[in-house]
Amino acid sequence: MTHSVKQYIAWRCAQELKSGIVNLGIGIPTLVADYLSRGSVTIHSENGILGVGPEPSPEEFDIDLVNAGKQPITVLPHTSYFDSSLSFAMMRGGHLDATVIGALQVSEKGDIASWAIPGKDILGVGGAMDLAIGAKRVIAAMTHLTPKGDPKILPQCTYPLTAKKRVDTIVTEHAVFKFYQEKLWLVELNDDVSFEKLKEMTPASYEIAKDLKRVQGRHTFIG
Amino acid sequence: MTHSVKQYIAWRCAQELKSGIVNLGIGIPTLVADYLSRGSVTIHSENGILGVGPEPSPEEFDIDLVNAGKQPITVLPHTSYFDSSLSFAMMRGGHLDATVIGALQVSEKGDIASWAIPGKDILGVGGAMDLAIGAKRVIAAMTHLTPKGDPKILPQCTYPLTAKKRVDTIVTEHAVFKFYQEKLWLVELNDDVSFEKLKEMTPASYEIAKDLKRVQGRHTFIG
Amino acid sequence: MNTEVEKNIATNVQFLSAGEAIKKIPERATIMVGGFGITGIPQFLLEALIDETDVQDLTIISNNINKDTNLYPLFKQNRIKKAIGTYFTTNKEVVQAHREGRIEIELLPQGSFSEAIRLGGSGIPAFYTPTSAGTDLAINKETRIFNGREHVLEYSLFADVSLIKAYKADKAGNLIYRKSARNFNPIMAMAADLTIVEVEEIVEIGELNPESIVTPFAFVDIVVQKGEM
Amino acid sequence: MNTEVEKNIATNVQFLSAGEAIKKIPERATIMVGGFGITGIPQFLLEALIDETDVQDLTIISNNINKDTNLYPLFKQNRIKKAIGTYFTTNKEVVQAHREGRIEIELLPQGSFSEAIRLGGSGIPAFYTPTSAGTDLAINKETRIFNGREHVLEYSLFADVSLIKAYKADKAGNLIYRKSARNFNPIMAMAADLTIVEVEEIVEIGELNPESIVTPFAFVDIVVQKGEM
Repeated sequence: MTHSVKQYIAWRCAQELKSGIVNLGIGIPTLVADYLSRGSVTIHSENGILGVGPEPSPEEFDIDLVNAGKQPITVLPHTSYFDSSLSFAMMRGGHLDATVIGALQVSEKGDIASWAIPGKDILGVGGAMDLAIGAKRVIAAMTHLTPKGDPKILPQCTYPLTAKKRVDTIVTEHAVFKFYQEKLWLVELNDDVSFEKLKEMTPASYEIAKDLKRVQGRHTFIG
Repeated sequence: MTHSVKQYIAWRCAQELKSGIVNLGIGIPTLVADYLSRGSVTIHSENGILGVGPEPSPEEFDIDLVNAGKQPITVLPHTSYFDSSLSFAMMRGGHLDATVIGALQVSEKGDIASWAIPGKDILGVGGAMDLAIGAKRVIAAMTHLTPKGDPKILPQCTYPLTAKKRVDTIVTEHAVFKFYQEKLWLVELNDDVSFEKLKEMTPASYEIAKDLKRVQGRHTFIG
Repeated sequence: MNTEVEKNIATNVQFLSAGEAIKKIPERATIMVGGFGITGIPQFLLEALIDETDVQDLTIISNNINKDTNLYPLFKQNRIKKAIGTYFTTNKEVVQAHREGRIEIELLPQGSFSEAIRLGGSGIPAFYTPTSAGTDLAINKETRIFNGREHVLEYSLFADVSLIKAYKADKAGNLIYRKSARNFNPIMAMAADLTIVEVEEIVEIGELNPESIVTPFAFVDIVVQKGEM
Repeated sequence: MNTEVEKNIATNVQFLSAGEAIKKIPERATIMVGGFGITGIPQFLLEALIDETDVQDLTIISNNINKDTNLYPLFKQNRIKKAIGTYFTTNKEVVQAHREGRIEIELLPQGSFSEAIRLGGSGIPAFYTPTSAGTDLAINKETRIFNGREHVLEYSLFADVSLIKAYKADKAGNLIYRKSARNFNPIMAMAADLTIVEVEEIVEIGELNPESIVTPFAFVDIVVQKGEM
């Protein structure tokens, strides 16, 4: 996966986020911050921060100030700190407008698999399940295919689930899908792939939105 | 009930409290504060204060500063404020050393009835049940008999219960009882009543402690 | 640092007059009202609710209905269909109304009440508590033994609207409270679809200490400056 | 006002050296350890635990076992029998030890983990959460439908000892934290029979703002000044 694919997906996710509070997962979602208007969108970090600022310069670095990915951060003038239980209350209680999570698979029912691989040790989950359960909108950010070329948008997930029926939007480097009335809809397709090619890469059942957008994709994106 | 009976009971309860955190219920327990060493005993109020100080002078009165009885108070230099859920977490989670509650009845099993009277509307409970459930020590403060002369320390409560098997100590104007190994023990008897008289006023089964104290009672108490 | 961002901070919290805010309350709403006795009551919002709206058949979730608060005229106007709280005996008229079937009352121990609110705002629908086990307040409630002790299943509380009182809000919507006026306000802020806050003072972003903010703006929808009807 | 009282304030919180404090930890204890990654970890108390005691067969309740913290040597010395947390995959040796049956691991979603701790400290033994319903982490757990949605019954957590990190304590034992080093520390302070706190600084009573105290001293047993072994 090239750098610009990741960055394109992150940028495209950011277009979904114009205001409100968002939590960004680990992986591609972390990059979303670079494309957000961080004044009008506030970033929540599940270790207990509302109002995450940009990366610190080396002299600003503070060991007591990290995000959920354990990376050093800065804060903003409207930032607040709280304990982990309040942080997850905020999340699970539906007080976050959106989350962007990296996904391994998404099913046509909106199920998401993002935290474990069959046959591997199941020893880490972090906040992924609470995010997927609690945020008002769950945006799954992922490459359209695995590095081996296997599809990820499937009739049903074959990997262990993170949450059932919770995905609202899927963003890949080729397309954007949304869930609406219990169905998956293709709402945007980059001009680098044809409808046939997309169908081939996407075994899930989906409908094509009436107002489908065809857009210039990442080959024109300056990341 | 004369003023000095109430005050004697309150004073005697205070003798049980040498350090730690205590919550004082409404009625006689409120008076306990007057006899506590308020430096070494900290008073918790369930509306969200740890460290209640004495009554304010009129010029100190602050509408935002009341105790659980909705009376104006002052605070001390080690006081903290918190919301009601944390306040009851503190209580129910066993973080208070003691509570003094007014009781209508206490049974020989340690059940307490303090909040409702049979046949009357059951429309108010406040924090009484959480206090009785949560405090490490529950001290029941009450007159030995009702105004009509009925006993209050009974084989079993006839009034609606506040909590089962939670009373640790009973303090009346005549005697002090403690629960120990699932039995009720008379540990202190004022010299104004005989053993026979006490038995008559106390239908509950109780044992007499080996180290029973006979004390000069309230007739020598300067309240 | 971050000066570009700092200039442009904007949250979805709205700053409205009491009249504008209160008109968002629907008919037959379930409303949480902060405060304990007369302390920390959103008196100004309640006044607007009484004077500026006709909403009826309200369910009020509040510790009690004190005669010296604006919950009392709301009650007197028969606009409260049901009250959920912990202590209604001090107001004899409420007791009388209950006896005559004019108001429904659901009584909870104060600790169960406050935890039901906090967990309602936290996405947890039910929990087991030892409080009230074996008492009349547990009649018709499910019980279960944990650690050898009987516990009662309590359902969490969540409202259409919370009316709360805070001391200061910053222009992002973060809140701090004052002394024991904090009481139920921060947890009720969490537990409603629409949280409307009455504040003494609105300050600039950056004026509140980030370590001391009690209610982060994520829990707040509308801030009303007290006095702005 | 109150000057007589003010001079004589004394709580049951003890102020000890790390060595004295840590010797109170019994064999086979269940220990909560605050911190997230390397932030807010009670490094100094853990160092004392490693150097000054021989306690074995510990159950550690902590978010993860980070290689750059003193939980790691404790793990390397095979003194951790079981770990309860949310994220152990980043430490390959822990994964390997688990595979070889040298360490038992109980994995919880981070929100269930943090609420289980807070409620454990609040006298609530169990609660229902929507998180993990229908996933592998709910296998063998009781489920129940609330509001048309499946929920999982989670049991609260309570430990023999909590080792936490705060920024400042006053001489009564009240605590404040610093920035995101707060994380699990305040809730773990609530959830143990014995709570030992490591602080950067001990200040006089009255120096902390009563509105900003995060952990009231009711939750604290022992305060250790960092550096005092």
